[in-house]
Amino acid sequence: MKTITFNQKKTSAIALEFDELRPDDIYTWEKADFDNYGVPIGNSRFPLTDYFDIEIEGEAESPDDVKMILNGDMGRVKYIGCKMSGGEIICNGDADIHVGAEMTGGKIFVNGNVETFAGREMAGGYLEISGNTKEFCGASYMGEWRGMTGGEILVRGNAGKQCGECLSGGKITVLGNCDILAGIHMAKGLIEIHGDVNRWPGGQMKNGNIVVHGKLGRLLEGFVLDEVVTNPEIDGKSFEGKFIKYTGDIGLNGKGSLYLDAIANRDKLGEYGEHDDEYTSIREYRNL
Amino acid sequence: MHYANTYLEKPVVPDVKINKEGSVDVLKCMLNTGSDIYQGACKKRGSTLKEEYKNASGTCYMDPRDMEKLGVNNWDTVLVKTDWGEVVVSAAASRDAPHEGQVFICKGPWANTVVSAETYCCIDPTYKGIHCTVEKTDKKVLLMADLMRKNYKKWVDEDDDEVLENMPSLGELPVFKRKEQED
Amino acid sequence: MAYEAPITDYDHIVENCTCAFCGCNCDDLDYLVKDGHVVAVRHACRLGASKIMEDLDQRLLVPMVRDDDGELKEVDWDTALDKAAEYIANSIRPIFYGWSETSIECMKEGVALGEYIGAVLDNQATICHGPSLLAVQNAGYPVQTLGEVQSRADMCVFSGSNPMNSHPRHLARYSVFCRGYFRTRGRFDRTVVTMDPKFTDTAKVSDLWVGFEQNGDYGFYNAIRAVLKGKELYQDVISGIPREDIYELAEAMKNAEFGTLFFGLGLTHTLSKQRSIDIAIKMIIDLNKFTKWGLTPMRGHFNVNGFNIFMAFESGFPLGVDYCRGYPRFLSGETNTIDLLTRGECDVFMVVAADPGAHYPNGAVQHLAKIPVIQVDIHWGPSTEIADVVLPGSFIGVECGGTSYRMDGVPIYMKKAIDKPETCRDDEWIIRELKERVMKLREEPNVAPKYVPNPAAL
Amino acid sequence: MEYILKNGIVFDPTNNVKGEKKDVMFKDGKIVEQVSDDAKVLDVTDKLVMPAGIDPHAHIAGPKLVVGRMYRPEDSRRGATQKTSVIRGESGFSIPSCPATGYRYSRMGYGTVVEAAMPPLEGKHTHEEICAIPNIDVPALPLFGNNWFVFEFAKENKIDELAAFISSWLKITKGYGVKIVNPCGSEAWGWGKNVHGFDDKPPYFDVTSREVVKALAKANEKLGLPHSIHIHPNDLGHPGNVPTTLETLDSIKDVKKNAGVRDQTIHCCHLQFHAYQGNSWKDASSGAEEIAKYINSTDHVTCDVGQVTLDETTTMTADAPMEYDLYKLSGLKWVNKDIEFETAAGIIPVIYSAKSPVNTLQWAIGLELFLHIDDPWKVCLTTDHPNAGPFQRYPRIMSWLMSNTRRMEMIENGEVHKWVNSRTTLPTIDREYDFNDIAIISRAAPAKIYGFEDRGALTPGYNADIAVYDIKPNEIDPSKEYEAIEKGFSLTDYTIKDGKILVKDKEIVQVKKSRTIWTNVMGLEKEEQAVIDGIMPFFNQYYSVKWENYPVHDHYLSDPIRVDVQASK
Repeated sequence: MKTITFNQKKTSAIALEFDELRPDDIYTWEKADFDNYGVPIGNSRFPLTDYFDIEIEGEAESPDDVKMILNGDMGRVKYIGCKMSGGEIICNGDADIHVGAEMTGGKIFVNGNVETFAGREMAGGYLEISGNTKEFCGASYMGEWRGMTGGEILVRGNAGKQCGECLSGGKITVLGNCDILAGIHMAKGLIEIHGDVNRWPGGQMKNGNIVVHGKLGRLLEGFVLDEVVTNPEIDGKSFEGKFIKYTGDIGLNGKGSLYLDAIANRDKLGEYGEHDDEYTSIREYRNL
Repeated sequence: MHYANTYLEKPVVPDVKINKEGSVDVLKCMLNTGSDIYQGACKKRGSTLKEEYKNASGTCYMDPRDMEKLGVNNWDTVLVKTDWGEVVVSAAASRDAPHEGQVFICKGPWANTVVSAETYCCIDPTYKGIHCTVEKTDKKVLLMADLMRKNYKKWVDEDDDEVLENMPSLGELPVFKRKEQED
Repeated sequence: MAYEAPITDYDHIVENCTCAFCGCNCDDLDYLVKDGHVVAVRHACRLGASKIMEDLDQRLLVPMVRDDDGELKEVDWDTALDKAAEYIANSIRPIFYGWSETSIECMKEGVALGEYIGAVLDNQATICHGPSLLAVQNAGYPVQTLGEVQSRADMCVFSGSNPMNSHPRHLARYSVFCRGYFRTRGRFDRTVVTMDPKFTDTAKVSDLWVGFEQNGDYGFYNAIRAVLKGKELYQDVISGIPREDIYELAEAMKNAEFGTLFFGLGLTHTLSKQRSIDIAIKMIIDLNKFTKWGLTPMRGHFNVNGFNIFMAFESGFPLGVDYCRGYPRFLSGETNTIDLLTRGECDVFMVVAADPGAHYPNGAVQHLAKIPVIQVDIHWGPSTEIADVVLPGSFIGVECGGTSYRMDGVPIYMKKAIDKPETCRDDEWIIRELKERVMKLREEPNVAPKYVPNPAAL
Repeated sequence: MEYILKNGIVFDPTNNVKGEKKDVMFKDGKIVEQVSDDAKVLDVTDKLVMPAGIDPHAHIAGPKLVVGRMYRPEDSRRGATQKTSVIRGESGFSIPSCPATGYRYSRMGYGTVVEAAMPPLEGKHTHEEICAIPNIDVPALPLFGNNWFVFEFAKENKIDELAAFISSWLKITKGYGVKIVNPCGSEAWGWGKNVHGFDDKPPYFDVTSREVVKALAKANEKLGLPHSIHIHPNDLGHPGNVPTTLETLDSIKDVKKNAGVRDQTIHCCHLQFHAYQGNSWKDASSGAEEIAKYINSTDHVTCDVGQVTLDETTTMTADAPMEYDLYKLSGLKWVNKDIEFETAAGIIPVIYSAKSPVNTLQWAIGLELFLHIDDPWKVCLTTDHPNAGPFQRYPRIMSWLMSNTRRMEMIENGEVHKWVNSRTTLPTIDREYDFNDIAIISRAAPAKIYGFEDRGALTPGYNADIAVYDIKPNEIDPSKEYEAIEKGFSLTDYTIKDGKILVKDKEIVQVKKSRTIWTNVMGLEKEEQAVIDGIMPFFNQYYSVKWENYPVHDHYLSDPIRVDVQASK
């Protein structure tokens, strides 16, 4: 195991770009390599050592043996762990955009908040964010219809708008709240939101599952109330409790499922919501 | 030389006569910004320093019912506040009424003061659909140059908005040092 | 406005000039010229006429540089260009913004300079139709030229757009009132629908006004799509529109022979941003299963589409193109102007034929107050108030020729009608001069960026 | 400046040079027979020397390309490379940016590329992009097949007027020849419909595609243009379109050729898309053999193939209704662009997968066409870039053609779907192209078909457009070393254009401006004016631009090459 620690010396107003400092690139690097490396800032490159003290411990045979520790405010460091295939990155502080974008393996832990596009087009690996993240968490590149295809993102705080846009696999868990249009254009995979959702989750979704444990603001017309289910198994994972299951987005013959917690979203059930203990299913209620 | 004239001191707005005091001090509204023909014509002609621009762009178009609630008449001044700032603009009856609860300020430095710079990663700032409050005020609407000076303070050392508002106006014509002045 | 007698005192008429205002690019304007000035304009709308009959009080005529007192001071061209070049040559994250009111020929110089120095090139789409472009990238772009609309369309829908105010001749020349080959009775042969939360001037001339609620656009279009798929709506009112009205509208749209949707900033600036347009485009695509539908974004400036087209063929991306790493790249939220400014990442800002002072939100202009701003424009505007260097350009389509692209992508050569003021220069010349001066300052040859230590600029 | 390329193995089919070891000399941009002793020697001992390549049908510049780039940033980012001291940054894979297009063609040893669809109304745009593409010469073919004026002339069989119309529109658009795309179909698309078969009519027009094609062919021959009509027949991509294709080709067998520079009277582009048998995709099979048999038996037809390369690409064509059909299959994102009174266009992203039966069928049909058509002079190498694949894949196609081993390997190893066995004859063909055949399909034949008299061969007096590949034809066994063939054709040792060395040792060392080639018909000035006067009332009333703004002004051309043709009266 090779531990490379980046201790921040100073911050920069213009963001540093870390796309060439993946474990895949630096597992063979010695101290001198870091000393000679110019990190892209805007249209120029500046010595990395102006911004960071680098400490290296141990040896690595492959990227998987690398543990990168970033200490400091990385709020202006873009592309941390972008396109990485193995190893581990621990960021102690906020991180800028595109953390873990297009990563195929390895693990990233951010102890802080993350800007937009966290885990964009992730294909594998694990990304954990202890704080909040902004828009387009686990989304796709502009115009790309294949978003995140694998791996897992865990956001302990809130996620911004359009979380899991074009999700085509993998799993996003948000322990806090989500803003509008979570899972828009989604085709596969699972988004689990433990907090509340502002409005319109699953717009234009083709397939996949969205589970909302909190309260949903406004639902799209494209979603058809399907059933109230108890302890469902979704994407190979069992969930406890009662959920209202919708299918959508019907506007494009979508077969996606949206599960809303039946207790928090009782208002969505209308009259049935007042009697749901008396019936085993909404079908039974409707038939009466 | 005789030029065709396209100047128009003030946009044409519907007549409103409100004689009563308003029923509320602060009105909660939804703010939209955008362009209209008066603002567009004045801006692109280049008359941005003029009164005309102030009237075309620095005007809050309101539903007459909202004006009645506040007790403001056409071309009275109001203070519009949002989470992003506050600005003094004229009030005028909207040609597109009824739209109770919505106010409209044409794009321009006045509207910019109160709109949100948040793009939500979608390129555009949020110029429309912003929660705001509107209240009556005695302050005057600043001319463009004065407003820019107050808002951005690029060339003044003063920080106090009160002081900046009451500084001598930069006027309706360009102010710069000409070459011949030096000689 | 009081009655004004027509202008009769002129030397000659220049016919078929192109209007340099909105994306309609009307190319049938006649300028009445006397003593080298345009004294009146025929055929133009109020907007076009007022732009061409510019305010000479505020015309920028001389290059200016901000002096130590913070006042603009007239200087000669060399001094001003050198000062601007110095700012650019020392910049790390420059943005060259604007371009929508200048010619493609000028953009060519701009992209050469931008690629050389490693700048971000962006245009007004970043504050108007940027989300439309993102939506196009997600959903597609079923468009047609405006002549198609004129000749075939029997249903025109204006959504979040108010052409009576922002594109006044659009209705008359291309879409609603004009007589077309298959629509010989003009307005009577067409159904006009306006979708806007306000009862706008366009809504007033429409057959149908759909006043959906503010920020409700996504939900509204989603409901129409569901209806097009044959689904019944379960809510009585969707985004402020009664269910029955949505059925009726969807039916009317299905039964049109040729329909078009024109959409504007009402869709791009609201809560769901590009998704409102994304789903509107998908709705249009769905409608093509029943009949023929197309759409056109109502582009604002006369060449805003031109910049997007130009950058797409030069770099592969339509806007917000970032050359800082030596290759073009584009990512919304990273390489577009407003985000770069609100994040405080830009260190030199050049504005070419645009007015960020008038159109950027406060939060973005605040950063412009902290960094050098170079302005290339024809009028003294809000941006001049925050500019450090002012370079007076010339008026495309009046004082100098150039190419522009109409909102539907039809290229137009905007010809020159009169001479520019002696002290002004063509935009193209200004940018080329800047490029040459910057290259001289940066002695390095045109190679991939490497160490250029300049911590002072940070 | 004089140069001598020494000791290369030269393939120059036009001059019947088949792999001779000889020197190629050029001076001041032209091939010469003799140079002085001062000539600079470029040693290319034993390496493959050919005239620079000519791509007879690609979409590289114009309004639909730009929409493709605008709406596919996910494609643009795929090919991004850094700028160097010589070249600009590149971007794009299937729809590269203009600079990237020029560089990539140069690296493959190509010197001329035909832009195959230019809507006249947006001709300025096409030429503006051509100016932005470096290193290659680009003739553009304006679209005539759905033009309302053409419909009128064709309906009334006014061939003389149509000829004058074509000649004046070639001047207006600075175009090279007559392109016809889905005749009558794109007009029907104005109402969301299509035409089916060769004798269908669009709504409101009493004219069939047969009439339009025949009239245009007659007018084309009347003018004696250097290129024949260039047709994309109806029913592209539909199973069972073979009869339509054959009818189209056969319909003009009686039209008399009136140009010495070429042999054909009709050039059918991307024939692969027009060679499907069956009633639906379920029972589709290859019609390549039948079409090849027809082409072998006649001498008025040439074609290019539009070979599927099994990549993710972008399809874009003026056949807009077909694109909407494709959209309905894939559901990805759809672009449509209708141009008033002239044409329409559609774009969608497509993933050609070797795992897909249909895509495999398309792949095999392309190769079948190459291998069943006996005379390589009748067939050209294209992928209909970017429709069936990006042009960067030409070397791969060459390696497939030169190696039966590779083809059988793909079939037997299951690299492609098993439909190739049951629905095509590809596994039964063991023909292999040699270097001379490759030189024909990629240079000599396109030059002949387009009637170029300044390129496509190493004849003294011709432009010094030369490609030298890092392949030793006398040592290599293409059948076995197909990978080396693909690699060798991908990057040249030298690409020489107009006597300038643009590529050296696989890297671009110099960039030159592109030039457009256009046809100027002389002697019809009066007739042209009469035709324009006749259509002016319609134009003024219905076109959305002024006549003054319609033509492509000289402002949009950089150093154009004008081909003068004397019209016969």
